Amino acid sequence: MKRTEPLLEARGITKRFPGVVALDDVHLALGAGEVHALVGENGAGKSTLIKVFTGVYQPDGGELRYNGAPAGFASPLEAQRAGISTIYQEVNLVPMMSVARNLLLGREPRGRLGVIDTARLYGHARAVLRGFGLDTDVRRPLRSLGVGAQQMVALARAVSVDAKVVIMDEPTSSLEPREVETLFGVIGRLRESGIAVIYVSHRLDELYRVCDNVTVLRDGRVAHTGPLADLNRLKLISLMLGRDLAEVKSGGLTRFNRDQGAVDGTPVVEARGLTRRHVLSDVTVSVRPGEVVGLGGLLGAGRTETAKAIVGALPLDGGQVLVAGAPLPRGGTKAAISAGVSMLPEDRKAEGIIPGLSVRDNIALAALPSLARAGVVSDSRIDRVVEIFMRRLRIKASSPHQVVSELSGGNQQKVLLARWLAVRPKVLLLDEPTRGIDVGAKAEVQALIDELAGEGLGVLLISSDLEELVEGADRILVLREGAVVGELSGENVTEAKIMAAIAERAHD
Amino acid sequence: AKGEEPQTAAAPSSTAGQQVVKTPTGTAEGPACTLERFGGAAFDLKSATVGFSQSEKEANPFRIAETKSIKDEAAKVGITNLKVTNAQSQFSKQITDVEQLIAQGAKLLVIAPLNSDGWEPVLQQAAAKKVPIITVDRKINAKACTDYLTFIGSDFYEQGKRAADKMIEAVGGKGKVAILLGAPGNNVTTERTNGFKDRVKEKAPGITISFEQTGEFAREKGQQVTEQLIQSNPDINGIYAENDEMALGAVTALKGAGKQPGDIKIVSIDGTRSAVQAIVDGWLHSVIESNPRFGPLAFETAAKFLGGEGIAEKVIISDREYDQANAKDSLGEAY
Amino acid sequence: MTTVTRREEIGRVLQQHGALMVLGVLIVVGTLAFDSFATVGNAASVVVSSSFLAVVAIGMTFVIIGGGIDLSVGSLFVLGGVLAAAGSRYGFAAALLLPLAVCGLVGLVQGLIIARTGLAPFIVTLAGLLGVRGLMLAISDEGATTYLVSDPAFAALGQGELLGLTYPVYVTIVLVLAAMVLLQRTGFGQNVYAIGGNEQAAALMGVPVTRTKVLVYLMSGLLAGLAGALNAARLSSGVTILGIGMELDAIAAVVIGGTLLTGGAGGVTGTVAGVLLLGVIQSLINQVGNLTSSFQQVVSGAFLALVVVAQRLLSKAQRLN
Amino acid sequence: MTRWIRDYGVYAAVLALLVFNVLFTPYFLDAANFRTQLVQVSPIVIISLGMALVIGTKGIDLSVGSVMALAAALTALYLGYGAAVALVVALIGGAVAGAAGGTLVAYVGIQPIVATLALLVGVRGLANVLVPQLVEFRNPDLIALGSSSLFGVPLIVIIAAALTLVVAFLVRRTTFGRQVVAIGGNRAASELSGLPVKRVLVLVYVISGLLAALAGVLATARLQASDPTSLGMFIELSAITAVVVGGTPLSGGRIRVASTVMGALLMQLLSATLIKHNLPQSWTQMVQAVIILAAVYVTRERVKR
Ligand SMILES: Nc1ncnc2c1ncn2[C@@H]1O[C@H](COP(=O)(O)OP(=O)(O)OP(=O)(O)O)[C@@H](O)[C@H]1O
Ligand SMILES: Nc1ncnc2c1ncn2[C@@H]1O[C@H](COP(=O)(O)OP(=O)(O)OP(=O)(O)O)[C@@H](O)[C@H]1O
Ligand SMILES: [Mg+2]
Ligand SMILES: [Mg+2]
Repeated sequence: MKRTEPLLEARGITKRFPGVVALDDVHLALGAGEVHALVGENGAGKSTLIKVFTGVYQPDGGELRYNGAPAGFASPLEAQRAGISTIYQEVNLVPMMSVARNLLLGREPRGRLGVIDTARLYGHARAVLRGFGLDTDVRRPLRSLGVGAQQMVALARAVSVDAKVVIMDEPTSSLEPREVETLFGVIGRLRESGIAVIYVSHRLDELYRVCDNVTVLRDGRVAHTGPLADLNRLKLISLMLGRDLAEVKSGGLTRFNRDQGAVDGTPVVEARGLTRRHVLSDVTVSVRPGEVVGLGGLLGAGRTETAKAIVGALPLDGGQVLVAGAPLPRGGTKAAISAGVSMLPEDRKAEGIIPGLSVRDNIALAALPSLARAGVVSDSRIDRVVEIFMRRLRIKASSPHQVVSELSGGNQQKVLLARWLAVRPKVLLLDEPTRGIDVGAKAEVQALIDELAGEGLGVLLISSDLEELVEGADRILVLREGAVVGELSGENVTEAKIMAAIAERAHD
Repeated sequence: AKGEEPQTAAAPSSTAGQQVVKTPTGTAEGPACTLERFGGAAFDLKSATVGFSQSEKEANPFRIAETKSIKDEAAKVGITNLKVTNAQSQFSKQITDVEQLIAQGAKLLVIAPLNSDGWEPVLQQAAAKKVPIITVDRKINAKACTDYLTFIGSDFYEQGKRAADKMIEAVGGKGKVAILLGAPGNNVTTERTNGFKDRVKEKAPGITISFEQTGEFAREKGQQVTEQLIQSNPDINGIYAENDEMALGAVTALKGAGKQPGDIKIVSIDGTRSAVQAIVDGWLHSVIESNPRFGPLAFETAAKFLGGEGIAEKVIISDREYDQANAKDSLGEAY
Repeated sequence: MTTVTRREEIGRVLQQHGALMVLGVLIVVGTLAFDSFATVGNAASVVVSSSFLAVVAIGMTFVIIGGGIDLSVGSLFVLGGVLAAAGSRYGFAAALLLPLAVCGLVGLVQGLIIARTGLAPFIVTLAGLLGVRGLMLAISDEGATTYLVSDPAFAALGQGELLGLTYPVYVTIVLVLAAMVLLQRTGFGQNVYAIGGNEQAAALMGVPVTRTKVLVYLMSGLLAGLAGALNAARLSSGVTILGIGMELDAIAAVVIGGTLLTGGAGGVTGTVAGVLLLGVIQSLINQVGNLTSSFQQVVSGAFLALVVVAQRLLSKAQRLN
Repeated sequence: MTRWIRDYGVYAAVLALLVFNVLFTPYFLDAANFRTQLVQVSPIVIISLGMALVIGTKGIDLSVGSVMALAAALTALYLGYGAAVALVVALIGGAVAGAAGGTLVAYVGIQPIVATLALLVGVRGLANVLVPQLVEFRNPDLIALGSSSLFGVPLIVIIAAALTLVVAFLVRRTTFGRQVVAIGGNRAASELSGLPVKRVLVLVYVISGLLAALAGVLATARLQASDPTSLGMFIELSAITAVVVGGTPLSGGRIRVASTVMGALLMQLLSATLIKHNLPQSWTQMVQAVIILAAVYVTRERVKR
């Protein structure tokens, strides 16, 4: 399968941003028909390297070679025309345009007079998407699809052009297992037809299933490159973290370390009969102090909605939320927050960070009222809080005053966690807290959840990562189509039982 | 009318401010226009739909008096169906307004045009239906008696010239004078400027016009520009304001700068009550009137025309002037 | 799921065709209330006078769908008229091409500045609004000179009639149809929606963002210049006091027509309905005939607010249910 | 260096213009001249402060000029009860207009530019309905407000300066200020973070209305006449220009108060320079266009590549 001449090659690429060297002398060679894993911690430089390949950024040093000749792409368009297509970490499509127009933007089928032939446009789009297991009305605006389906559209778009290289930056982070299988099928077909794939993911299982070679980035430098089969998982993790094998081993794969089932007491938050037409039907959840309650289910099962409903960010047709026995007034998250119920949103970019503000201001945002006297903020108090959390969560930023949008995804996530911890909640609803963050940060976040629960915080954990759910939660509710279809606790908290709970009802 | 000599004496003040024709109907201004020549049919003014198109909001004394005069006179004459539109200073809107008046079946149009040019579509439609148009206060650049019936109003160029005469008198024929221009692009601005400049050049070469900036016919802008002016040109002797509002703004500016009445001579055009009062108070030197009370003359002209009489292509009214000598007595007639 | 879709669909229809419905209601009300409203002459005057704003608003629609805004159109409209009248001394071609060339150039430059430097369209075209009017004043001797259209063929372009409607109306209809095809059925149109919907994503999807933006502003400039030229032909002169505040009318028409100011959604048909709606409101106010001028403004403002609020509430209610 | 230009470019431009005037404009160094410039710029400064807050939330307020007119009208109507009453009523009028705009934006969800456009048209109409034509007055208190000085500094200038400090304090040191900026930066995130988003938005438009009304009263006091027809025409564009030239991005999420004042000063000095040098209107407008472009260009947010 290996060819002598690499198809796409980075030679000594360097890319600097103010205050950081994002890429430092990076070499990477990619042959036709090769699936190449690109791994590394948050902020290691993976996304930056990809953006250099695709002409979003221009390198400050080094050389790109493509098809055996030096190459440089001034824009994503040029890269795309040359046959390099990309699926970015965040879904990057146009939400208000229809599915079909998104899929085929730039290569719509033309009819007479060079005018777009809409009938063929829709027909073609339908056919392409069916190949990706997506059967949907292609005339609807893209935003009406779930995140997973959107990601599939992005994928279909990237793959269905005449690409020689397909780059995937965390394509599975919002896909459900069935969709992941479809994706792997697609990757297999790409490999067979001699297309090269760069595959970025934090999910190690996936890497071992589909990748031939691996390049490990650490702090912008190549820490290792070679066949993936030569590395076992522990070795790979230690390379990414830059830590000893033994150290990694003692830590286990997730950092959860709970004596499950040890909590009781009265629930600190209790949601009863949450109902919203077409979204939630009669969902009842309660969380006790020190308890981690997991919410399981497939994508679109209504987990995010449950969390949003609890904090008052989703209008309800029925149901009630009680905090320490008292009903929470509806209409806005403020009441929930001051009652001690906070939610870390799932969509970091759209609902989490305030991109133009500093790390400091982002952390202090929700806690402002408590950090102010008569509406006048106290800088020293803010500084103290910010410092504590930046240290505790090991947020990697050049200073508290760095603009948050310049941070890597994982660090942004930590900033958001810090924002919520700073309001001293009694219950924290975490929606996919470790999505898109690297092993190291993931372990840190998991350990933190443990620690917080240990201190008496109630946690509602939403995660598509079954392992994380099983190891982290004391009790798990399984949702399907907006309704609770099962509850597991104690011995029963296993991946197999969760799957069974989802599956049983699914085939009713 | 540019060649005409200015009125030397003020119009008689016994008319309670009503307009007085300077060029009487049917004289000196070419062949008179008769219903026969125009080609229309006579109709009863009282029962006909009559359209009046006002150009600017009735927010300054001139427009208020103008619209009121038309409406009052229409009522007096017994016109039951008067339709009034207001273009809110948008020329495109005025064209549409008049078109719609025609569409609504107006038999006679009285128009206070926002602009002299650009009436082609209206004139065509009016001609097709033989609707006579009387334009008041501003001219329309077209052919009288074919495109429209007649123009009743002042001669702005003439007003500029008369203002210049007053200014020459005020500063003694020499010195530095500033002009507060009206809104740019406006015919009135152009003509009042040209009349003033031409006259100064002709009569008083000792006067230099050292400053001309637009005050957009508004009081606040007049004040602001004057404030800048007296800072950078402290030796200025006179200010010619192309309307009363700017002149009064200039007065406020002068007061604010600690000047005394008469330190800087101000001449303006319009003849609003406040301006005439300012003459009495000594702040303005003189004001050339631009009389807005077109109602009586407009409907009188229309009645004559429908009655078969000949109408001149221009009915230039005789504007008075106010100065120290007559201001106090004329206050009641100013609008 | 199907119910969700139908509701969404209803919301979308209300958002996009609300103007048309209100227009229908107003026409019915006007017809019932005033004898002289639903006459051929009145309808023709509304249509003819709306056609110039419509041409300008087509360009504005593209700009706004593309996520921008163009405040310079009013100034370009008056400049186009002055240039056309001035150019008519050198014949028909000059009368038409001179305004198109100059206004197109202004649009192009604005587009280049916006696309290349990332400066906010609002402020760039605000500078355009000032600068272009200055240019117009410079050409017309501070507004003292009004050029008259001296080429009869060019004047005929603005005044000639077919079936009771002047040629500019037909030009507008052709432009509207062309714009619809351009938006829905060409790659350029798709690119406009894409950059307005999510500029970053569009860039990553290979949309030529810079070129599309430049083209959009170029188009807006050209259309404003063309509208000005046609209007000059109609008026037989390059009137210098036109176009003040026209950008706001155009924006209002586009918004009333259901195009989102945030970009990415909307269309030309709505805009045409919006333009006609503004025209009909004016006509109704004229029919009443005795509203004081200040009161007319209150009515216009209230009506504008009413239309957008109604549109917003209807589409929101549909979405939330 | 580029960052320095971005942050202080507008100061440098003001300085450059001052130097030019000192060299080439006669009598420019007179104290009275500085007083004139400061007095003239004060209403725009006051309005720009409100506009900066609105723009910080990613909004825009086109209604400020009409609110000035409304304030002028109310002042004229209530002056009979004394200047203080008139001032209060005018401010209430401004606040109500602001609240109307804020409600349309925050609760109904109308885009700010459209909501305030409707107000731009309607509120001026209302002002004209209330007071159809210019009204002169002789109330000594109100005239004093417009023309008296404290230690040689005109009262109007002192008020503008004080308000600048207040707004700067509001933006930098208060929860409200932080919330304004956060909402402009990411409204959804602010909502989820428990910020009273709608209330803050309404408040911002109310403040803008209040400041515009105050500016209207001051301008009226200075003019010694209430002129709802032409007062404040197109001032929204000057205010927006001042804010943007001062480096506050129209995309929201950032507010620069001191630079906004500098932006207003820059535009004032520019127009004064052009007037004093007696340039024709055509030149004035073209030069202004170029300077605005140049100023926003140097103070722009740079896109990284
Ligand atoms: N536009 C930018 N401006 C400044 N710094 C940046 C920018 N983009 C990335 N960086 C910095 O460059 C480094 C590499 O970031 P990059 O996004 O490539 O990481 P990553 O490996 O993709 O991380 P993740 O797994 O979290 O997505 C980080 O330190 C980040 O803060
Ligand atoms: N294409 C769609 N059309 C209409 N409604 C949808 C669509 N996709 C999802 N929904 C609605 O949104 C609800 C929740 O979707 P969402 O994907 O956020 O759920 P989730 O369980 O939070 O999943 P996850 O947290 O893994 O993203 C679904 O129950 C469904 O009713
Ligand atoms: Mg990344
Ligand atoms: Mg979810």
